[in-house]
Amino acid sequence: MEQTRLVARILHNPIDLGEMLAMVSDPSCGATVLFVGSTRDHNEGRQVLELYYEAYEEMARKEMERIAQSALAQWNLGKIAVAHRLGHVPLGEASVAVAVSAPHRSEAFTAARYVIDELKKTVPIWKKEVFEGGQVWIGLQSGSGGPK
Amino acid sequence: MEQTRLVARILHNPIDLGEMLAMVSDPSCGATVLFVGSTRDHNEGRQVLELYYEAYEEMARKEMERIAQSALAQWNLGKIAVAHRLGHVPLGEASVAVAVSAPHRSEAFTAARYVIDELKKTVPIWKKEVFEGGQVWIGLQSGSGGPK
Amino acid sequence: MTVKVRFFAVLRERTGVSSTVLTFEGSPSVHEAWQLLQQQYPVLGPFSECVTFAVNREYVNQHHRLHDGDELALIPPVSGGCDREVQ
Amino acid sequence: MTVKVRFFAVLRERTGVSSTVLTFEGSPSVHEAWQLLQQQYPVLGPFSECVTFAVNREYVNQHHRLHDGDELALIPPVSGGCDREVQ
Repeated sequence: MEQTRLVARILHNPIDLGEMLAMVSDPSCGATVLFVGSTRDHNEGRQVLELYYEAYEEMARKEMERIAQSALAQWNLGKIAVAHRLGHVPLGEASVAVAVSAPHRSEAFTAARYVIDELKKTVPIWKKEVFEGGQVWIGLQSGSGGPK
Repeated sequence: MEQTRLVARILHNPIDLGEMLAMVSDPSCGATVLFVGSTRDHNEGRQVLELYYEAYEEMARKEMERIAQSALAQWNLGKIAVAHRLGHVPLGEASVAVAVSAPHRSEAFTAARYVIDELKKTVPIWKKEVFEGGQVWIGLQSGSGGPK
Repeated sequence: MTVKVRFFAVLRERTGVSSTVLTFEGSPSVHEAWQLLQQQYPVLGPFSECVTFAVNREYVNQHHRLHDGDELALIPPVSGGCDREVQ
Repeated sequence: MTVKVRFFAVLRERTGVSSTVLTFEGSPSVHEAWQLLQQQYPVLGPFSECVTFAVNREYVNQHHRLHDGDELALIPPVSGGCDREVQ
């Protein structure tokens, strides 16, 4: 059962990165890659005051599981843990994290990159940026550079 | 001064992964990638009983710094922290860790991968594997699959 | 037949509702449901270019046929999109 | 002139020393120092194929000239190598 090798979580409180690493720990795996996406104080040159994340929770969790399953099917991996935080996320804190363990580092890197890229493409989660003089809802994929 | 954006450490006690993440935290960086290499209970089909790491410490630290500098010069990054543990490392514990922060995840992944790959190629650190009936000194690059 | 509709993010804020129920004769397409929703909530109009749809938590296209008890979700762009133009 | 030599890992274990001092007339090459070391420690012989060298913490080749006070390090393979054959 692949299901026992993955954990996908939607959280309403801080992401515990130590717990993410512990969840993918595996005696047969010599490599672990953890990706952490955190809220930035600036986006498109404007000062961000507050950030909120909202999700279609039931579907988001299902999509996160689907992506992790797909990674487990494609590469020789140990375990995958993926978590996204919702609600108000203070600046500088983690909003999303992906942890992947594997016997070899190449697969751990490739799979972690795949999971976060897919997550930002298809998982129904949105971010509201509040800045001086306004607010905007943007998609996850534009998280690094703002909407195109 | 690039020097303030990197930390390279040789440790004789456990690597604190939370501290590694904290060291590269940067308000302008939305992405952090942490790689953790840990000791495995098997290598080349034999049960590993104990693992020791030894280094040419002064040169190893210098090489680690050189590699991190090279990454900072090649990509748009925030900070880099790299640590290697020496001496007896219990099975399943981290022997090496690389943390990289960047404004965008692509650079964070690429640079973390570069640092660990280069580290395993050139940094003078060796591993002694003790197994049932013998022991062998192997290089870091063979850490996942044993010597060729 | 009835279909539950869910609104998220910018669409939830603009319409002021997070869910509603639509009643139809027969088995309408997602496109037909979207036409009806635009009549009920004219603020949705500008989003026609960028909204996507999920039925029972799977992405579908506008030709997908709805059935009694389905949950239709209006998905504003996940990957950046037209929300900027309609700000 | 004198050169400090350092031994690590398998080379340290085989020779039983972690460092020694060599004395030369003139300015020998790394290769000449390695020849002398093999005379003093015959167990080093089988490592000729795979040992590399660092002088003052920089990798060098065997033609590199040593100077008074240099630190010569014998670097057994970092990337796997001939240690298996000489096990």
